[in-house]
Amino acid sequence: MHSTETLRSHGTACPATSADGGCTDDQIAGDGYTCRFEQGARPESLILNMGPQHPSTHGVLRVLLELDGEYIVRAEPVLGYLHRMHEKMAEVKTPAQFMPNMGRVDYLHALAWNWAYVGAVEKLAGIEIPERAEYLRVITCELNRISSHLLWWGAYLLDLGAFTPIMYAFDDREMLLDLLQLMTGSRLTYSSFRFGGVYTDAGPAFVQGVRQFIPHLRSRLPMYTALVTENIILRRRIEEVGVIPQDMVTRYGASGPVARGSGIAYDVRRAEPYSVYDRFDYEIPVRHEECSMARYMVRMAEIEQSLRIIEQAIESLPEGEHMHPKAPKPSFKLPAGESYFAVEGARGKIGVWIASDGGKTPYRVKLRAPGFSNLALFAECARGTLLADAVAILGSLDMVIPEIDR
Amino acid sequence: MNATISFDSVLHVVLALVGVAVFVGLNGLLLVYAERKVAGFIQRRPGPYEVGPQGILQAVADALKLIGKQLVRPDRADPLLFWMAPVLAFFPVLLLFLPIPFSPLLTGWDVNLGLLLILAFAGFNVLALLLAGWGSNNKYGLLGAARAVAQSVAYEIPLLLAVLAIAFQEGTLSLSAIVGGQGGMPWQWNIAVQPLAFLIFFVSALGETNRAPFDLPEAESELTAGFHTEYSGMGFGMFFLAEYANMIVACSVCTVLFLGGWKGPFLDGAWWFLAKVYGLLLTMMWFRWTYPRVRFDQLLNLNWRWLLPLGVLNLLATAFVMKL
Amino acid sequence: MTPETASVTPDVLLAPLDPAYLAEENPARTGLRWSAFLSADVLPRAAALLLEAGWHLEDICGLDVREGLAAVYHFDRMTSPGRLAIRVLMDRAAPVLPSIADIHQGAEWHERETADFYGIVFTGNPNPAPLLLPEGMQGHPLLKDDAARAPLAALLAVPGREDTVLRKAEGFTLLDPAEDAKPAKPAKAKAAATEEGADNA
Amino acid sequence: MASIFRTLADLWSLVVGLGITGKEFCKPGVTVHYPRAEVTPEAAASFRGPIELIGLDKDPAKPKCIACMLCVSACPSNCIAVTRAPTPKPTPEELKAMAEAEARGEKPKKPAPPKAPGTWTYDFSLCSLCGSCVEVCPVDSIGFSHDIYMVGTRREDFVFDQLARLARKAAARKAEPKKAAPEAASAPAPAPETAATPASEA
Repeated sequence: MHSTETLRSHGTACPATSADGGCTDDQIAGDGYTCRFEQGARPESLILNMGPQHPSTHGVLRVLLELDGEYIVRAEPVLGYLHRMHEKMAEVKTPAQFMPNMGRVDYLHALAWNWAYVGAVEKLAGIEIPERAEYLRVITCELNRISSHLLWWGAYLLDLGAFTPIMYAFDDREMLLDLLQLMTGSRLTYSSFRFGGVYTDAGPAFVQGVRQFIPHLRSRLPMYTALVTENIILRRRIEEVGVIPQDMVTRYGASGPVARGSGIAYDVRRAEPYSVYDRFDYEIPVRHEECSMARYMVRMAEIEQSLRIIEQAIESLPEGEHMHPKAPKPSFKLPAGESYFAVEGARGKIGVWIASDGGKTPYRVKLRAPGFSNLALFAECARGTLLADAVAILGSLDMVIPEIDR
Repeated sequence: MNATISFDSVLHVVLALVGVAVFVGLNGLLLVYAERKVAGFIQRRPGPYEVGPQGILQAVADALKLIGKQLVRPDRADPLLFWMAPVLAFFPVLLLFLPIPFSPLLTGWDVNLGLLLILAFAGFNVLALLLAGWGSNNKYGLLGAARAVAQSVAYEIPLLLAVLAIAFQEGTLSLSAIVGGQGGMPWQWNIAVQPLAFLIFFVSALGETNRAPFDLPEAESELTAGFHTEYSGMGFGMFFLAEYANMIVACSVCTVLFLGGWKGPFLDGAWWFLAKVYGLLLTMMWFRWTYPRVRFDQLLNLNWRWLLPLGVLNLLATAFVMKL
Repeated sequence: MTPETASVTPDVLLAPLDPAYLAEENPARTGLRWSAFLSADVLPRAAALLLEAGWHLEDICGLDVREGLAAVYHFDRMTSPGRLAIRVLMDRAAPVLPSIADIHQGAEWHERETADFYGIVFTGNPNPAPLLLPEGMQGHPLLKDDAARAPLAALLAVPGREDTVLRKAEGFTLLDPAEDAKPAKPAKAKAAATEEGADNA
Repeated sequence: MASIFRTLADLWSLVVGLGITGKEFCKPGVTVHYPRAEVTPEAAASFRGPIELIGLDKDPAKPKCIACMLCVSACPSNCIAVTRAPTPKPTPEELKAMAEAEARGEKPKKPAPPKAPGTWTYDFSLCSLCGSCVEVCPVDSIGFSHDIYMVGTRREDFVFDQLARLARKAAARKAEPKKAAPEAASAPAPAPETAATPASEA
C-alpha cells in the first residue's frame, strides 16, 4: 500500500518479519516501526501510516494508527523526520554563534526560544539587562505569541475543513510580522535577543505601529468568534473531544494551553516570574472542560491577555539603552556552572539547561521543548476516538514539529 | 413514456447527449474558475489572475495540464476496477441531464418518469466512488470509499422523501409538468409551499454530491484525498468533472422542483433556469468556503435523526393536505 | 496528589530513599530549587513518590563527564513551583537505568531520546526504539572524547552557587572540587580553542 | 424538547457565518499583487536581507573593511571568506633601504600588508542572517541590504563577490548622483545594476 511502499526505501531491516511471519511475502514490509507496531495489532485491524507526509500532521510527523473501522485502537507517533541535533550544535558553537539556531527550533514562537537561551546564558554569566530591553523583550515576545496563536487558529480550522479563517488570520498576522520585522529584521525565524539586551531599539514607527495594532486586533476578534468559535459545526467537532484529565497532564509533563485547558493554572510567567512580567496586570486563562474546545478557548483568551500586556508595556516603555553598556562581546566565555531558564512559550514551558565547564563553548545544552511532552500524551488521548477526532486532537495540541524533533 | 420510439426521437436524444457533454465540459471549466474566484474574494485575495484577463483561462490551463499528465496506476491496484471508476463516475452523469427541462423547448428527453430516471442513474456515482477507493489498493482510498457509500446511501433517503413530497403535490414525475405546475412569481414556486422539503433537499444534495461541509469521502485533512488519492491526470480530472456535473444536476433538479424552473416574473426561458441554477451553485460554494467539515458520525446523525424524520413528517403533512 | 503532599519539600519526600546528596539551591543563580544525587535502583521509587506529590517530569538530560555517564531528571510542580534536579551517575561501561515510563508516562520519549544521544539503556521502557535518530545508526552523538570530558564538580560545584547542602552521605566525593579539576579546565579550553581554530581555517 | 430548540438556535450560527464571509466577499482584496505591485520601500527598509559591504565616505567603491577577520570568526555558518590584499612588492629603493638596514644590524622596514581585503566572498545560501558579523565589525563596514525579492535559479547565484558588488553599486550611484541619498542607496531601489548582473544580485 501507498504508505508502506514509501517506507520500503528506508531499507531498514524488519526484525520481526521473516521468522514468525509478522509480515509475509505477500505484504510489503514496512520499516521497523511499522513492523513492531503490527506485532501488537489484532488481525482484523487496519494499520494506517498517517504521515510523515500528511496534510494535518503539520510538517513531518508520522503517526502509526491501528484502526477498527474509523475508530483508533492504538496510536504511536514516530518522530525524528525533522531532527537537526541542535543540542550538539550548541556544544560546538559559542553562545553567540548558537543564537541563530534559536530562531529555528520553534519557528512560530521563535522569540520565546531566543529568550530561553539568552536567559539561561545571562543567568549563568550574571549579565545584566537594561530595563528598556526587558520591556522590548516582553512586547516582541507577546506579539510573537499572538502571531503564533493566530497561525495555529487558522491551521487548526484548516485541519477541521474550514479553509477561510486561516486567510483572515494571516491578514492580521501580516501586520504583526511588519511590526516584528521593525524590531528583528526578519519575519519568521527571529534571532534578535542578545546577551544583555536586544538587537534593535524600538523607534517611533514601532511604538506607533503597536499602538495602532492593539485596537485593530481587538476589533477583529469578535469576527473570529462569530465566524468560528460559535459555529455549531466547529463546536460539535471539538467539544468533549480529546479529553485530557489533570493527572494525565502531570504524568506527561504537559504544559501551556494543554495544561490550562485542563484546569491547571500553570504559566511560567507566574510560576517562575522572569523579566518584568510581574509589573503587568493580566490573567492566566484557564478552562476546566479538559477537551479540545477548552484548549481552543484558552488560546483565544491568551491573544486578548497578550494584547493587554503589550498595551501596558508599550505605554510604560522606559527610556534608556537597549543593550547594557557592559554587555559581553560576542566572543565572551561562559563561566563554569549550570543554569536552567524556563519561559512560557505559545505551546508551553520552554526550558534551556546549560552546563558549562568554563570553556569557549557550553559543555552541555538541553532544550526542553513543550511540544515534545504535549505530543507524548497523544497516544493515550486518541485511543478510542475517530480518525477525524485524532486530527482534531493533534491540532488542539498545537504541534510545531521542528520544536519537537529539535 | 411514448410507446413508439421514432428515429427522430433517437436523433434528438443523441444530439442532446452531445449537447450535454459540451455543456458539462464548459460548465466544469466555468465552475472551477468561479469556485476559485469565490474562494479568492471571500478570502480577500484575487483568486486566479495570471492566465488570461482576470485569470479566466486558468481553468483551461488546468484542464490542459490534467490531460497532459501521466496516468499512474499503483503497483498492486486492480487495473479493471481502477480505470473503470472514473469512467463510471463521469459518463452516467451525462444521462442525468437528459430529462432536465432547461426551457419548454430545450429538453433532452421529455420523459414522464424523468424524476425517477435521475434518481436511478444518480446511484451510479456511489458505485464509482466505491470502485475507485477499493480498486486503488490504498488505505485512505478505502476509508474514503467506505465513507462515500455510507453517506450517499444515507442521504438518498431524505432526498427521495423531499422529492416525493413535490411529486405528491404535483401528481406527476415529469419534470416539465412539475415546472408547469408552478407560476412565474417567487411566491408561486414550490419553495413557498414546501420550504421544509426544499431545505431537506438542499442539505441532502450537499451530502449526495460530497460538497463541504459534507465532503468527507475526500476530506483532505483526514484522508489526504480520500477515494481519489491514487488518481493522477485525467483519472482525477474525470472525478473532478463528475463532481461539478453532479452539482449542476442537483441544483437543476432543485430549480425544477422548488424554484419554478424556467419560469420567472417576466420573459420565461432558459436564462431564468440557468440563473437559478448558478445561484444555487454559488450558494454551495459559499458554504464550502465558510464552514468546517462535520464528523462522520455527526453526518449520519444529522441524516437519520433530523432529515429523515422531518422528511417523513413533511411527506405525511403533504399527503394529508392533498387529501383535504 | 493530596493536600498534605502538595507542600512537602523534596528533602522530606526523598528522605526515605537516603539520597547521597541533597542541597537546596538558589533559583536566582541556577534556576533550580533543589538538587539531589540518587542511586539508580531507587529512581523508580523516587519517581513514584514525586508523582504522588504532584511533580511532573520536565526533561531528562544525559551528561558525559569524567566520572562516567550521568542523567539529570528535572522535575517541577504546577501547584507550588520549584525545580528539582535528580542526578544519577552510571558506570560508563554499563550505562543502565531503570525506566520510570510506567510511572511518569511522559518519560518514555525522554528516555528514548537520552538513549539515542548517550547510549544509556533504560530497562523497562515500553518501546525502546530510537526516537529522534534513525534506526540502525551507529554511535551516540553527544558522547565526548576523553580529552573533552570535564569532571562533574567542574560543572555542578562552582563557587558562587549559593547552595545549602542538606544531606551528604559519607564518602560522597563527586562534588568535591577535585585536585585535577583546575588543570582540567584550561586543557579543555585549549582543546576547544584548537577545534575552533581548525573550524575557522 | 429543549435540546431541539437549542439545536435550532445553534443553527443560527451557520447563518451568521455566511453573513461574515458574504461581507468579506464584497470587500476589496488585501494581498500585494506581486509583481504588479511591491511592498513599500518603507516596509522593506527594516528587512535584513543579505549582507553587503559599506563603502568609504570619500570613495564609495572601496569598503571600509580593514580585513581584520573578526566577521569571519564570528560567523556561525562559515559563509564569509575574506583574504587580505597582497602585500605590495617592495620597490627597488625600498629593497635597497632594507638591505642597508640589515647591513647596519637594524630591523629592516618591510612594507606592511595594506589594511584592506583582497577578496570578500559571501555565500548567502549558507547565511542565517543572524547579524553577528554586522555587530562584530569594528569599522561598520558590513550592513544588511534590504532586498526582499531576491531570487536565483542556481546555488552559485547566491555566492557574492562583495567587492565587485560594492563597486557596481557605487558606479550605479555615480551614474545618477542626486537621485538617491547615501542612506537610501541600500534600500531596494530598482537599481540599474540589475541589467548587468544576475537577477539574484539586484
